[in-house]
Amino acid sequence: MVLAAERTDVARAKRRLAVIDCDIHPNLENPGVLDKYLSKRWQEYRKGVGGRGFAGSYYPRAFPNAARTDSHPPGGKPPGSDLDFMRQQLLDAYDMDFGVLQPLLGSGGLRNLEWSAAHASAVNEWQIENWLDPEPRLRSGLVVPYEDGDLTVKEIERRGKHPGFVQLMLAIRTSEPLGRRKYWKMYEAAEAYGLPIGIHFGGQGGYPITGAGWPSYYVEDHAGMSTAFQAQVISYITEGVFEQFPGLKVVLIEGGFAWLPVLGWRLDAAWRKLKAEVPHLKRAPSEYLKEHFWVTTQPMEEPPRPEQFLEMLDMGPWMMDRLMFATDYPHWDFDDPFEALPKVKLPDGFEAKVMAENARALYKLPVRAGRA
Amino acid sequence: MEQSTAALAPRGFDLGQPVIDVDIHCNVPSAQALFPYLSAHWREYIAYSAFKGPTDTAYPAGAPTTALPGTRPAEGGPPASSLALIREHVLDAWNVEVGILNCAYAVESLHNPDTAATMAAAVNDWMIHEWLEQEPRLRASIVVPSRVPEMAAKEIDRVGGHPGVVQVYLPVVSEAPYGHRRYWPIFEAAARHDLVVSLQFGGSPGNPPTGSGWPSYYLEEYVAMSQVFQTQILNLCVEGVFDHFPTLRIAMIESGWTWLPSLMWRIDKDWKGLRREVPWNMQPPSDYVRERMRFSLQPLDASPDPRHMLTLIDQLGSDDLLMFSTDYPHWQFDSPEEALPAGLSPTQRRKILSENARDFYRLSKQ
Amino acid sequence: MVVTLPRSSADRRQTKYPIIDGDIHPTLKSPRALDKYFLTDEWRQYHQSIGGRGFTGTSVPRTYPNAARVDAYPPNGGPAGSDLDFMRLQLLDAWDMEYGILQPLMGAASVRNLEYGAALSSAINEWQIAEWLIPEPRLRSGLVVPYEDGPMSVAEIERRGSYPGFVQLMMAMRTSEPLGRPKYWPIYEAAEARGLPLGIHVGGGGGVPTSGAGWPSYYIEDHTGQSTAFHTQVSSFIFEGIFERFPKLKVVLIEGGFAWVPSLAWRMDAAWSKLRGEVPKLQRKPSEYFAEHFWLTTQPMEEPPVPHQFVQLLEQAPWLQDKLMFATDYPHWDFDAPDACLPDVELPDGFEEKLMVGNARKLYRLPARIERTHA
Amino acid sequence: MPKYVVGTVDEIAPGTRKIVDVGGRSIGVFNVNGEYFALLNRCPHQAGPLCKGNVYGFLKSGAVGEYEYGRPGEIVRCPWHGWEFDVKTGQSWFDPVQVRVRRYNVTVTPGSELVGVEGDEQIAEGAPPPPEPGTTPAEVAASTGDAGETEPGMEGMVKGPYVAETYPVTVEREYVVVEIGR
Amino acid sequence: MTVQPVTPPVARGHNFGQPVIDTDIHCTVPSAQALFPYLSAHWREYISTSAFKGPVDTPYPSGAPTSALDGTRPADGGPPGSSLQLIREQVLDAWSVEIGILNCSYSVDGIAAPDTAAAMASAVNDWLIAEWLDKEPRLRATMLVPTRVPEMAAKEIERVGGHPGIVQVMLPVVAQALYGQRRWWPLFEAIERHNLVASFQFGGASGFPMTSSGWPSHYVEEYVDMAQVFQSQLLSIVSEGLLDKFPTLRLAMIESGWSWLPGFFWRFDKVWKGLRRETPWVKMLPSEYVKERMRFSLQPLDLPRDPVIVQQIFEQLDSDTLLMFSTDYPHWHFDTPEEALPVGLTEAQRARILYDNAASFYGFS
Repeated sequence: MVLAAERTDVARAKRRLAVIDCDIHPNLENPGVLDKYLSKRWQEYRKGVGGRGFAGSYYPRAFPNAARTDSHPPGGKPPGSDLDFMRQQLLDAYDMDFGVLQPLLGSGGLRNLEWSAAHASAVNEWQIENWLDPEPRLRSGLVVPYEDGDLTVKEIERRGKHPGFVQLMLAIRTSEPLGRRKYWKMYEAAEAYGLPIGIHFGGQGGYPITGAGWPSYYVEDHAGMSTAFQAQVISYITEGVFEQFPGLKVVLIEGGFAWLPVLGWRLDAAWRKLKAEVPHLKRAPSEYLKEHFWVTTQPMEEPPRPEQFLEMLDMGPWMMDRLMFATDYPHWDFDDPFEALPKVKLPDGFEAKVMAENARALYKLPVRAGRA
Repeated sequence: MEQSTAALAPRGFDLGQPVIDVDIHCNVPSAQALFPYLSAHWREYIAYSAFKGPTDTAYPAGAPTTALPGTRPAEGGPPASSLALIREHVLDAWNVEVGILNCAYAVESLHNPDTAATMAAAVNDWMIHEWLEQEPRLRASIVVPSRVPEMAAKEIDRVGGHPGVVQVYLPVVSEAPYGHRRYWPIFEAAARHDLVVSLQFGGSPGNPPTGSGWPSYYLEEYVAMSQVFQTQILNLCVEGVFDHFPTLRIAMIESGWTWLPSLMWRIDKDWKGLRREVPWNMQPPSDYVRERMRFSLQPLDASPDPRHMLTLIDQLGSDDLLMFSTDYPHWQFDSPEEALPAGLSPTQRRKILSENARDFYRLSKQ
Repeated sequence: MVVTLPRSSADRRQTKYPIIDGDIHPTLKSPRALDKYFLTDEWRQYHQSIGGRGFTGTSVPRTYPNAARVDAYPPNGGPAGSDLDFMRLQLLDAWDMEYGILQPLMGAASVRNLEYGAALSSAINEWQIAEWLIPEPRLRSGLVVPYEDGPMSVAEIERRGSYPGFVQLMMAMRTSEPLGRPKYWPIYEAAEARGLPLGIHVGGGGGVPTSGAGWPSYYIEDHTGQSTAFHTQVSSFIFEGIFERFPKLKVVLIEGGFAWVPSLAWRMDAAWSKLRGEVPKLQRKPSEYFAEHFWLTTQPMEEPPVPHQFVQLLEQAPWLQDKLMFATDYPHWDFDAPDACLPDVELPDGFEEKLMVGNARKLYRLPARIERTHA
Repeated sequence: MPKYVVGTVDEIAPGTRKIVDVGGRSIGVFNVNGEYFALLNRCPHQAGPLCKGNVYGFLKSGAVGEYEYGRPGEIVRCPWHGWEFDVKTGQSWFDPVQVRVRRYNVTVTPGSELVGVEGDEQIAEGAPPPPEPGTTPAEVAASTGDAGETEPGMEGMVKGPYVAETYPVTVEREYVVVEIGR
Repeated sequence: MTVQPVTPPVARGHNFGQPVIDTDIHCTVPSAQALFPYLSAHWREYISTSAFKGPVDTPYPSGAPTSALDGTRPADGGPPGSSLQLIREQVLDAWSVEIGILNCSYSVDGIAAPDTAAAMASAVNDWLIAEWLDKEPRLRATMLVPTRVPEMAAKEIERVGGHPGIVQVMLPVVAQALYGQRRWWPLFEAIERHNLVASFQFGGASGFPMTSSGWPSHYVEEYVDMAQVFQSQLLSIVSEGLLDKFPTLRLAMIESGWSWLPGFFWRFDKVWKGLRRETPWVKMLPSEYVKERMRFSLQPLDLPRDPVIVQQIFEQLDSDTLLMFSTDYPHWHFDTPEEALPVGLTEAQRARILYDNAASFYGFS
């Protein structure tokens, strides 16, 4: 606690740049909390059979709830479950303009799709009542049962207009590549509502989590996640999603970004030879990549030599306008807004854009009173 | 789809020195070609049953990437099934000192373990008799029944001692990541014969080629293959394979490599925080990559800006990692000049063209 | 290699009843034989270049090429099942059949490029009409649909579903998701609206291992396991509440056997009696939906070691008598002969006729005995 | 014991077979490395045309992964259902005692012994009618009581102008003769 | 309409007038802490500080009516099946059990990290020995093994397989590969060497779907589908020649159901006649292998209470030795104890099922 306080003063003295945190994880005090937002039938269901996910895909996190060990609120509640403590440790400590929530409660990975939909609705109601209404600095992703198009559209129609929701919330590991048609109803609705598709680290779709089966360790699950992101980007582009839905925007959350420029090259190289297979693509794949994808920064890329970070930006200059800062609070791989960026002279305007302005523009967030 | 490659033809290029080509594909023309190397039972099985060899391929016959025009032998048969053409198009045309044959015969797609082992053995004997013994410049990767590692190890022991055999062929898409202890018998056998183990583009174990199921298009599958290589590298680094087999060397063939720096940044960062889970990893994973792994040059997946390629080679943190490859008969570059990144230093050039491969495969100076 | 005298006595055989064969497999004369039936050049070119990318690593070699009887190859060449005249000689005429229902097995729905799958389905259906249904009035068939995509399947049903030669939809049993899952509902809605039963044939492949414990090694496991794989689909149809949502939907299980029917019904009822709180959509016992909505073809015929156990089976699920439909699976190696496949035992009155012809006539609304086209 | 000439020796080359209709039966005559064998062209399972199946080697296995392959061409596998039968004995692989296909003795006879005597009528009537369709394996097995024994070659054979079905016989050639047991 | 979930009846026993052998009693690890005495310092620390508190997957959702009879939850609040006291009262005494076999479905197969899986399996086995077997002479136990790495599983069998109370090895029927396949040989070699029974049991967390068409939506489907997984395993075991490779190996199918066996026999035997060339080491009818070397726990019956049908099934099984009595405590399969047995059994069948079959199969004297 004390530490955070000190840090804040130092910080304030240190800079005036606005901060928007694009990846904050709120948590339930206990599973029962959701009952309030569930019908009788689903309350029974939760206590009864409950969620059946995809057995055997569990990689235990290195820490309970994958949380920073200093993030447990007083009183024994789980990390991220206490708004006041979150204000103190995060929002106030870094004097944030806004924070975007990402509740990781697995709604989308439930095999019973109706239960998945009921669960998602409950989580959204819980977000509104416990986070969005009490704390004006918070925004969030609308949780949807993304494995079913119709149910997803229903949820978007039900709550998609609530001002607190600035994007949809999906997980990166799905049952089919996200460009496949089964997800198109969702994109149609998202485009119509002007909601970006936020896709966060994690999830389960019932397949081994890699193209080569099941790895053994959490470190593989965690570091390997960036490959899951790459596969989804490839799918989005080659399946022609952006020709179908030109207004669609995708936010990749917690997947890293150093791989983006080179993936663009590989896509282009292959497309030059195989374009006849995908006549629906009107432009080079990297064009779609630059236009339709936003990326959060955490876990920050940490090359052995800081200037290599600049080399990476040189390979993908367009990332200047696409990177959005995130802390991943309260998770163990948290990025500190004041310490995370590499200690090197960054391009002019880069910091301001990454720390807040890219997100402000994408999510249409107001400029906070009292800021230039 | 043909017209897009019409302008192309297999052309070589004198790079001013003999080169070592670590990725030349050779293809089995038909199951009958293997009959001399199969027992009566298996010949009968192939003659009467629906089985005529693996049906899966990582290289669809009709896809432009699969074959440059002009690589199909006059006598028929698939591209890269004729030694004469490979001499003409590759060995002579590129002034190749040593060329390594990779035969993508998908035995891992065969669920019957004996069929897989038998076909693998036949392909290996075929390569030895009809390629290695006919052409001194050639070396070969042996095919093994990777679904049953013990049987794969047996096959390595059977032919691994042949002087022309320099490496073991494992398809990169596998049932489980190769670092799993289940696969250790393969690495043990490879180490025993001082063979390089290679992970190569493709693989049909039955599970999907991505972490989120089956993509719709070959283009997707093709591009996504580099994620599978990343998975395998990550897995091999953390499962302790390199610590357990101190002399083991692993080559990534047709993997691409421009993504490697970003992968190394990511693994090293995670290793710092999570290494307690894999305590046998005493050094940053990227050290294993630099010390024990090498990458074939093609495909370059190059940036339109040549500077970036030099930057990336610099970011690899070593000049030893890349090995020249034509990837014949696949279509990777439009003109031979593009086979090599521009602006390499003379040392880098020499290392990539021959020295890295020579050291890695323990090839003596010819 | 085989020297045959003209018209050997083995070629024509007598049967007690007219016969409707519920499972006949026509095949292409050559891989290129389908090209001209593609509706657009774009897809014809795709078909000729990259073609179908299925789920690699999932195939199991059959014990014979095309799983065919080695005596079923047309004398004038071409694969088994590719020549209508020879099919007449060896099957339709040999047993003097009333009707035969075609099941083209070309994996149109097991390709990953769904649009190509749809184009392929249309081509196969056009090929069926032009080369089989029009030339031979005794033949009927299943409308091939790209069932892994609802809207595209509906489009194909709307395009060709009312052609009189198509008496059901043709789907395969191994799918990407259990068939009761919502992604398939649009198909059921359209099928119910047009009164087309769903014909679900063994085979297919949805990219998941063919057992709950991964991939088997041998064809014998794959082949035998096919019948157990039907159990999953039946319980999915029932527990997902499909028949509450589509009360007139009919499902035909083709080539899956039927000895498993009673025990599955018992198991579903037992489980449901305790877990029904999870599936409130169900208004009745699972076994009642089973009895009402499912038909099954007989081939491969059940062969209990003691013939009268076959009768016990019919006692354990009496409704089977109205739901079993005879099939040969011609020209496949596990062909059932109409006059020799039933167990040598006293069968319930009228059962054999229902089995051979009656049940199929009713389900597919086929008029009794049409005039033979040629002697 | 009626005998039927079914062809000339060179007409059924080693590794081939000929399917003939004699005495109201369809019979397959196989040449295995110069030796001739005849089986009823009717599988005891579902009466499939057994003799139209592929011929294979005899396949055993001592242990998992071992394939002991021998006697190439001596196993015929029914084209329907793949049951295996020994061409020489008619015995099935999976149940040699209970499940067998009827076999017939075959002899090779010089034309000289076949020419010039009366009596083909009695041959025709010597043949029992083919089994009813739907006969069970057990019944067929029972009806092949004599399957094992070999009748001494020419015994009981009546010399005559020997014309079986389609075969005009000449002195110069050798003929394959099938003996239909009662 | 909403259907009210069914509530299970109270656990009650029944005296059959003779001692019985119960081949399926579930005992449950109350918490990871309960295993601390059997874990090394490293693993205790890992569990205390990481998110790992034991496997998260279970074949028996705690809230599902099938998972627990009424009154089986111990007073101390632990999960049903976690108290020796209750198991004595509600099973051993209530059913006059002479020998009862404990099955602990602790999903170590759902743990991807091989060393974690092995450590947890060992801990559970030591816990079973110290806190159950050593305290109650009527009990025997099924040991756990880290199945994802067969060599490590074999090691664990070496370690505790010799204990007199350990009679069989737990193999979840849903697995990463079919158990007939050669990768498992080291495991079965060890099982055979220690003269243990290999038991396939309901459930499993392999990471692969439990059906051939992917993941079903409901637990009730998963529950019904489980019977097909058993059938797939039987196909594999016989076809791969596992029983020829290990001539004294015995297999128990626990909670598999068995009324599907006759139809399964018919199909498998029929196909073998035509396809046996592909697996030439299979030397007799598949059903004969099953009858010789495999046994099935009685519950769930999945059978109508109709004596005619019951006798038909027995006739079709062509064997009185296949079935072994089980209560499947604390799971709910029958409403009244009388329904624990099929109706209309002959005296001989009854005695065999209640006692003799298990006694001779497990070699209880």
